[in-house]
This record gives sequence, structure tokens and C-alpha cells, in this order.
Amino acid sequence: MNGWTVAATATLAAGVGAAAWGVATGPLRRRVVAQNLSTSLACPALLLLSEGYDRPSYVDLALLLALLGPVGTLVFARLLAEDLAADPPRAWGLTYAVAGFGGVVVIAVCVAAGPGRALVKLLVVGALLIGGNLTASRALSGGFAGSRRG
Amino acid sequence: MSVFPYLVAVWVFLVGCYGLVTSRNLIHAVGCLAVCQSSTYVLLLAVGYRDGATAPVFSDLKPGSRPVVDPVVQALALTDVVVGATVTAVLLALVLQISKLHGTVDPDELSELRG
Amino acid sequence: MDDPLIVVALVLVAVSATAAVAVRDPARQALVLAVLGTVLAVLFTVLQAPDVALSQLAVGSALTPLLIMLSVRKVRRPQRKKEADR
Amino acid sequence: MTRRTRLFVAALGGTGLAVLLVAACFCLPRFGGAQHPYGDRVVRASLARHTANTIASVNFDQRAFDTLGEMSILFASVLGTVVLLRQTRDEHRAAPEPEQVAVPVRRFALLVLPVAVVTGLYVIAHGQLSPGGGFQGGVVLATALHLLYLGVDYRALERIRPVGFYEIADALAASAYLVLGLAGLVAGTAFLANFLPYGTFNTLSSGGTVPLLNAAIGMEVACAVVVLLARFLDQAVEIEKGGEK
Repeated sequence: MNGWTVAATATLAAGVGAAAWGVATGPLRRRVVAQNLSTSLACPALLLLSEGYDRPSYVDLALLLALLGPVGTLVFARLLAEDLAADPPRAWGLTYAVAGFGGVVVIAVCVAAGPGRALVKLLVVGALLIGGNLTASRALSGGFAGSRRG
Repeated sequence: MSVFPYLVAVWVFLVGCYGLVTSRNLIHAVGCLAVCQSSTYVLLLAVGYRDGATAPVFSDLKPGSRPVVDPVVQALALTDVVVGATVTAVLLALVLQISKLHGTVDPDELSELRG
Repeated sequence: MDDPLIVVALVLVAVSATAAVAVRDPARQALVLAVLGTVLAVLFTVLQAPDVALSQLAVGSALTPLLIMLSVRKVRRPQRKKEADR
Repeated sequence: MTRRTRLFVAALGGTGLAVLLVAACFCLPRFGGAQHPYGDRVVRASLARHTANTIASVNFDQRAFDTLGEMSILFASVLGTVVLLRQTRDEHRAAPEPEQVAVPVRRFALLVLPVAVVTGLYVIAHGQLSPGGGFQGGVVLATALHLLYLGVDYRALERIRPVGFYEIADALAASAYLVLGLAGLVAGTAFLANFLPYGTFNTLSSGGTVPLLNAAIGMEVACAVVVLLARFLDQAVEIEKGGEK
């Protein structure tokens, strides 16, 4: 084990573990937020793992999760819009905290990677991760009008 | 540690089976079947793991510089993940047909309908 | 070498699989299944199977939830229409 | 059978199965053990054929026949879904209403859509080098298209997604895989054998037939998922019970 994998273990145990607990219990508004945060916490964990195993090709995993995680949350925001409109989620503090954590991890991994093509990919992952997380949260708290169909 | 991953796979499989048996909603049952499926991936990859090894992908690794895990089980699991999702889709299509024909997706109510 | 990491990932998978079965409402189960997909992908990465993890991410994060949620919507809709007619 | 007897039988069978499975776990090779005879041979064979991603080599070269089977399951399940979810006589189509999407969400979806398409193509194209391949990239491509449904509305998706075209492309991709297999026979080797020159290790054109089969699978999976989701979206959004109005 090295520092990177220790950090990844902590992120998984504390962050993703809490998200798994949050998605399994409580009202719907808490569950959707927990689902969104689970992807935005697992993505930094994958970046840390890629660095910890010294395998740059594992960054593709984080790229895909940063890309498709928010899409998954959009699915729920879209198809649960009516249920969520009655009781919208309010967890902006937590969302910003997780987005900030993702930013810190991306910067740390970027510094370790140094300049080059890998850096560009990491920056794309970071932009998608933070932008996707915030947009998905926005979509959950009233991003869709909740029409009967469409 | 030497059997813990296998036991987790067994647990996931059994818990999925329990959900299938006790489910009161066919869509929920299809979800439980997806849980059962995932246990097979855990088992396969656990069998192929090697301590201190890395993935047998040599685009960023000099061949022979580090021990690698077993690629055969990974290839098996990889195709099954995607094909399993489409099989889930067929099952969901069947559930939609049942709901259209009988107006319910509760297996208990369905067996009452048959008499 | 990375035993604690593997144990954490395995425990997460076991917990979210149990939750996915215990949550009985299909829409909420789809949320848990999405998390289970992500956790499985992390476990596969830890077990050094990035290809399988990619597969699981692609399928589990958006495709399976979309399929289940569309089915839930279709199954629910006739009931809702009846309520609206009343 | 009543619910209670059924649960009793299931509990009995489940306990027996649990005991047997746990006993079997203790007979499996130790987790993390060093004995992987097949793995070692596969890695050697894959390196001999200049394929950097061993898993792609297993899927599309050493066990390509197995992948043909997987692909036929995929094809059959798409066929099954299309038949099961067709529009019946007592149903009619209702035009979907436009959806009001918050501006940042819509912008995000339209921005991410091209990025996701490029990522999908990248994952397919680098299948024989880095983690990825036709199965994963195909799903990403298909999911990317459905950002239009999620971020804009169903009518926007329908405009760029002629389902008939994807059905034909699905069949074409499946037959392309078969034709590539038969080409091996024509070239004087075996069905699905790797008959092309192996190329330079760790470049896009390395691996002989691996990139070609990989691309066929990518197209097959992408089209299959699009067709599947199209049927489900039709059911959930457009098709309603009741005769023609």
C-alpha cells in the first residue's frame, strides 16, 4: 500500500460507504442525492487508484464514470421529476463539499502526473466530474418541469 | 482472507435468490436477478486474482516487469456484463407484457388469476 | 499487498447488494442498483480487472437504471390515468 | 401452492445450497494464489500476437468463437424485445409533449453529448491496447445518444434516431463478425483464426483481426442498445392503451 491507495481506501470506506447507506434508507430526496454523490466520490477514488497502482491507463475508468455518472442521475431526475417536485432535495452544502473534494483529488493527481497528454485527460475528467456533479444536483432540485409525459 | 471474497460472492448470490423468492413486484424480481448475476462476476474475478499483480494490459507496462492477473476469467466476465444487461431488458419486456395483459405485476396476484 | 482495499470494496458490494434486495419499491431499488454498479466497478478495479470495470460502469451507471425506470413508468401509468379519470 | 409452503420450500433449498456453496468455497484455490496456468499461457500467446490488451486478445482472437456465441445471445435478446414490445392493435401512439428542461441542464447535456460520442469511439478504437473495447464503447455510444432524451426531449431524440437504420446496422455488424470469421477459412486457416499480419506492438493497427472484430462488436452493441432503448422509450412515452383516436 502507498499513500494514494490509503487515500482511496478512506474515500471508499467513508464516502462511498456513507452514500450506500444514504441511498438505502430515508426519503426519496435523500436517496437521489446519495446516488449522485456515490458516483462523484467513486470517481476521485478511481483516480487515486490509478495513481496508486502506477497505471495511467486506469484513468479511462474515471473518465467514463465522470461522463456517465451524471447521465445516470439525469435519468432519475427526469423520470422521478413528479415525485421530486413535491419534495425537492436540498443538499447544496454536501454537494459543494464533494465537488471540492473531487477538485482537490484531481489537482493532486495532476501534480503527480506532470505536464503531458495525461494531464489533458485528467483535466477533462476533473471538468466533467465537477460540472456533472453540480448539473446533476441542479437537475434533481427542479431541473425538469415534471410534465405528464415527454 | 483466503476465502472471504468467495464467501461474499456466495452471500450476494443467496441474498439475490431470497429477493427473487419473496418479491411482490416482478420489476423488483428482475432487479434481484441482476444482483444474482453480479455475484458470478465477483466469483470469477476472485478466482483469477493474484497477490501483488496488476492488469494484463501492456499499453503502459513493459511485458514481464510485473506479475499479472488471469485474463481468461476477465474476458468471460466482461462479455457477460453487457450481454446480461440485454437479457435484463428481455425480462423487463416480458414484465411489461404481463402488466398489459393482467394489469398487475404482483406474482401472487398473477397466480390467483390463473386459479 | 492491498488487502484492506479489497476488503473494503468487498464489504461495500455485500452491503449494497443486500440493500438492493431489501428495498422493495422498484424505483428506489433502481437507485440502489446504480450504486451497486458503481461499487462493483470499484471492486473490479481493485481486483485488477479494468476491462470488466469499464463494462460494469457503462452498463450499470446509466443503461440499467434507464431500462428499469422506463418499465416502472410504463407499469405505473395506467393506474395514474385511472386516478386522473376519477 | 400457498405463499407459506412456497417460502418453506425455498428456505429449505436455500439452506442446502448455502451449505454446499460455502463448503465449495473452502475447496477453491486460495484467493490471490500464484497458480494460474491458463492465464500465463494466454499472456504469452497474446504477446506473441502483438496484442497489448490481453483481454481483447482472449475475446477476439483466442476465444473469438465464444464471443460469437455471446453476440448471438445479444442479437437474440434484441430480437425478443422487439417482438415483445411491438405496438399491438388495441394501442395507439400519442405524440409526446415537449419537456421543459432547466437551461443549465440542457446546456450540459448538449455539451456532454459530443464528448461522450468521442469517448465511446475512443474506447472502441483502443480496445486492443488499453482497457476498453467494443462491448464497453458500444454501450457508451448508445447512452450518449440518449442524452438527447434526458436533456432535451423525446422528439429531439427521434429526429436523429431512425430505428430502422439501427436495426439494419445491427444485423450488418453481426454478419460482419461472421464474414470476418469465414475470411479466415478463405485465407486457408480456420474459422475466426487471426489470419492478418500482426503489425507493430502497441499501435492502433496491431493484433491482426482483433481491431476489426472489435469494431464489429462495437457497432453491434451500440445498435443493439439503441434499438432496445427505442422499444422501451416507445412503450413508456408514446404508446397508450385504447384504439385509434
